[in-house]
Amino acid sequence: MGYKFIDRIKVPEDRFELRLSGSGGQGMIFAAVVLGEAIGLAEGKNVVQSQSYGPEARGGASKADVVISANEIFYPKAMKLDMLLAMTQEALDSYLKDLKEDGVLIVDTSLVTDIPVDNYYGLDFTHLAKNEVGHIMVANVVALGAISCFTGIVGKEVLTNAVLKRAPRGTEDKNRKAIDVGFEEASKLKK
Amino acid sequence: MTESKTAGAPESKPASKSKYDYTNGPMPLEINLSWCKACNLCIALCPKQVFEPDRDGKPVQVRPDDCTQCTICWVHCPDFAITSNYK
Amino acid sequence: MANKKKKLMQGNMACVEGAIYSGMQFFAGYPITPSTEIAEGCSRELPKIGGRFIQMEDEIGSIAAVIGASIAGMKSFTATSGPGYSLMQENLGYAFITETPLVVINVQRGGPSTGLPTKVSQSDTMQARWGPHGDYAAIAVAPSTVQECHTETVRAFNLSERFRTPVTILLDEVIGHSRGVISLPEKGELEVYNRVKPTASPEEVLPFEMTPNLVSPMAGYGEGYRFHVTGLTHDVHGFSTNRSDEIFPKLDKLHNKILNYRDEISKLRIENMDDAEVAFISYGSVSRAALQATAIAREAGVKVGCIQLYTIWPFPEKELRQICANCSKVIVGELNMGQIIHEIERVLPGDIEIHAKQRYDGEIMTPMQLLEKLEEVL
Amino acid sequence: MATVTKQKSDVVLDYLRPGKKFPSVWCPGCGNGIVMGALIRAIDKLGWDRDNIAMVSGIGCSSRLPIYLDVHTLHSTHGRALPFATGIKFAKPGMKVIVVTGDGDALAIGGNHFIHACRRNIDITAILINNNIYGMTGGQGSPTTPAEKISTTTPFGNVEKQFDPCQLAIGAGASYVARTTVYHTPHMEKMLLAALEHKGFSLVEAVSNCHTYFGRLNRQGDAVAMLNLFKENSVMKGKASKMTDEELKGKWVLGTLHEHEATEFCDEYQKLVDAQMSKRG
Repeated sequence: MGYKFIDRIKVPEDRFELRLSGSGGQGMIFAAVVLGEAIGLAEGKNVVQSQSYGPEARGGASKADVVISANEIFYPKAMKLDMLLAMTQEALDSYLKDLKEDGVLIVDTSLVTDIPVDNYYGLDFTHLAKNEVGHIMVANVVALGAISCFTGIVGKEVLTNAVLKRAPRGTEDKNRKAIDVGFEEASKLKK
Repeated sequence: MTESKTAGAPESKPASKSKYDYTNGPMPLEINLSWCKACNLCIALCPKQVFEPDRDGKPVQVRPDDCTQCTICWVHCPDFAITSNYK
Repeated sequence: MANKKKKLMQGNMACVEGAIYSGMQFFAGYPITPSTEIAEGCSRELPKIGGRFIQMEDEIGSIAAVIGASIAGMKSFTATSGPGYSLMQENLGYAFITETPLVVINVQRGGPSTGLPTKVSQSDTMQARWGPHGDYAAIAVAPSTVQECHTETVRAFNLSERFRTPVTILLDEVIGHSRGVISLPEKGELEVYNRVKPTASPEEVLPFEMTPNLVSPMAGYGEGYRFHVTGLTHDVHGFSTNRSDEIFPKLDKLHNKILNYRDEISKLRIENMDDAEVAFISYGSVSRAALQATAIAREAGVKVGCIQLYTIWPFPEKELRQICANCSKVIVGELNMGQIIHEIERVLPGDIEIHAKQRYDGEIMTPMQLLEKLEEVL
Repeated sequence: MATVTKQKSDVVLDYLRPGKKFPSVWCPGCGNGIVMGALIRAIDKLGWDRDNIAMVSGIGCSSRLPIYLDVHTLHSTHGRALPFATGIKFAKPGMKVIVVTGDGDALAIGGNHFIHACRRNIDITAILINNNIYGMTGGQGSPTTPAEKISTTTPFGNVEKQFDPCQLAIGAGASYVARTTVYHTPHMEKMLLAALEHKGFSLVEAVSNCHTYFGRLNRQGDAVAMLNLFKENSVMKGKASKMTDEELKGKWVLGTLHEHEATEFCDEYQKLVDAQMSKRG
């Protein structure tokens, strides 16, 4: 019969897909869960958060996806990313191909040096965390602040509350600061 | 309780020196022949040789007078076929 | 906006919440990827509600303890994955023949053997039907979202209690590990079924009596009804038997108490089937890809529909025949080398073309793969 | 009539399950019945409510024991009696849970469960009837078949070493361990009574006779001959402590071999539950 339709299909427009990628230990899954919680609970949207498990979760490339929609989310994983955060060169090399042409690319410039596209946001999350907040561990939270600013998918206040809900007691100030730093630095770059 | 039967009287009647009168009362032990599997434990372990086997190998109280109610027969009976008549 | 009852949680944890909602009070298990979060969740939550969690020495002991606890009177369950599910099969058979209600969650991963511990699969579908040796009828259900992990766990407990039988929940790694927003139902919102207990005096009660619906009332240990439980084929008293006139009724009972009620056990999701010429048939995580593919293809004007199986066993044959009556083709998507497709081949009439889209590399089926298959068969 | 102290010879009959056919399935002279009698008399002495007793067994000759008793009984799968019993005890800690098992059931296929039940110190009494062979399947070698002995799977003599169930239990953490034999029936009753009263995991190894297979294959004679062997080759613990290893070779050391106080699993878990629940208010 030969009924062809693949060339006419469109990626569903009601979905916003983002991926946080880096190496195991950088807190990508934590960041994705916080993002999912902020968007799913406070913003009242449907959210599915997933991650890749496997040997690569221990030291190798690590990725965590968040799919957001106002409608029922059928497919739980990302199909074509609206946003990619790459905290390592390896992560960028692996996942850049999954990003939409007009998707938002955010990279940590302290660890990612070879960026084959022109249209991206580069912030030195690792150094910002170390120098501005005082702890390298919160680089992922600094990145969350930047994501809030670049994408507008989640408000800064909502995000801060979600981080504080999940973060260990006693780290509230550091985390609040981390989001502020990320958001401010991002707003300087935002086009 | 299952009905128990006492084995038939031994060939040689107890002598007149009997401490007990069995003509109207029970033998020292009740033996449930329908549960007995003729394993020979009671016969062999009785320190007073109270029992002898019948044709099927099941115990018959041939020397009831000698029974001291020591309990060895019925604590070793794997089939709960022996109970004591003494209270 | 913010809703108190809403939470972001993993599918595995939603199963724990569903079990607790059902009145489950006992979990015995052994850690195994990708089901371990269920054991961890139970170890955290059960003490708070006066329930009991025990980490056993292996999966064999886990299912044994679950059966013991259920016979003692507690709603009980365990969770595992492929290798552990294999180890449980003998005692699962024991639960079938002794008619012990319990729930086993199998978060499927790639196999055989150790296989792909962190990767998704649906290759235990047949094992959930035929795992233990011997003859019996089995119930298995398959959720596909975090919310469904909750509702299907409640349903699984209800079915196990109602039919006095073990029930398997077939999760897969993607469903177990994905997080989603779940709205936790209030008490009373979902039906919770508790096993029927005997009311007659202990002298009159036969622990495995033949009732009209073939389910015998079940007392817990210590409730005045002293009965015997054995894995030997037994009579209505629970004592082992070798008599034909007692063996036939016992095995017929194990079958018919479930198969007589298959209409009530069946559950399917049907999307866009009214005018569909082609139907996707799938379950678990593949259903999510199939629903997505259906939505995308419909946008492009393709008359395609989607059938999702929530009840895998007993197989919903009558329902599928009805729903597919006007289709000319179906595409069966599975994360295995072909399991449920054989059931579909068995039940659908011969004039319906049956196509398979199978994936068994440990990755989830994508909507694009299904769409490509759809274009190929059109 | 003579006045004799009341002999509870018929107390056993009172505990037998109505409707269950007798005699039992066991061979004539099998020690399983002797253990069953002693166990019932011990339970009767404790005066336990029989609605509060669960007896669990696995597979094998000894595992047929619970079915004859008018208590809650569970005849489970091969080797798994202890985890089944663990489920019952943990779900209903108020119940008295007794496991009846054999050397093959507890130490071969169920070996892992055995050591972990000991380790947990869950309040279960396990009675391990050790006849050194698989009886139900027809006389194959078991983990307690002594070296050089004959079974249908060691036709030229056993080349393996044997387990000592008591030492195994002690090593694994059981808090009461005793050994007795079917010859020493009053002693057995005493050991069972102590084990049942003990809080925590208790093991009683009851050395028993399988004259049908072990006795016949190893020319040890009938039930009577085997019981006499137990009599001749047993040494009470007190006396054994003064004997050399050489003198103790091939002997059964009887008595309470080990006892220590330790926290019990269900109790400890209940404390945890109480703490968590009070935290919730």
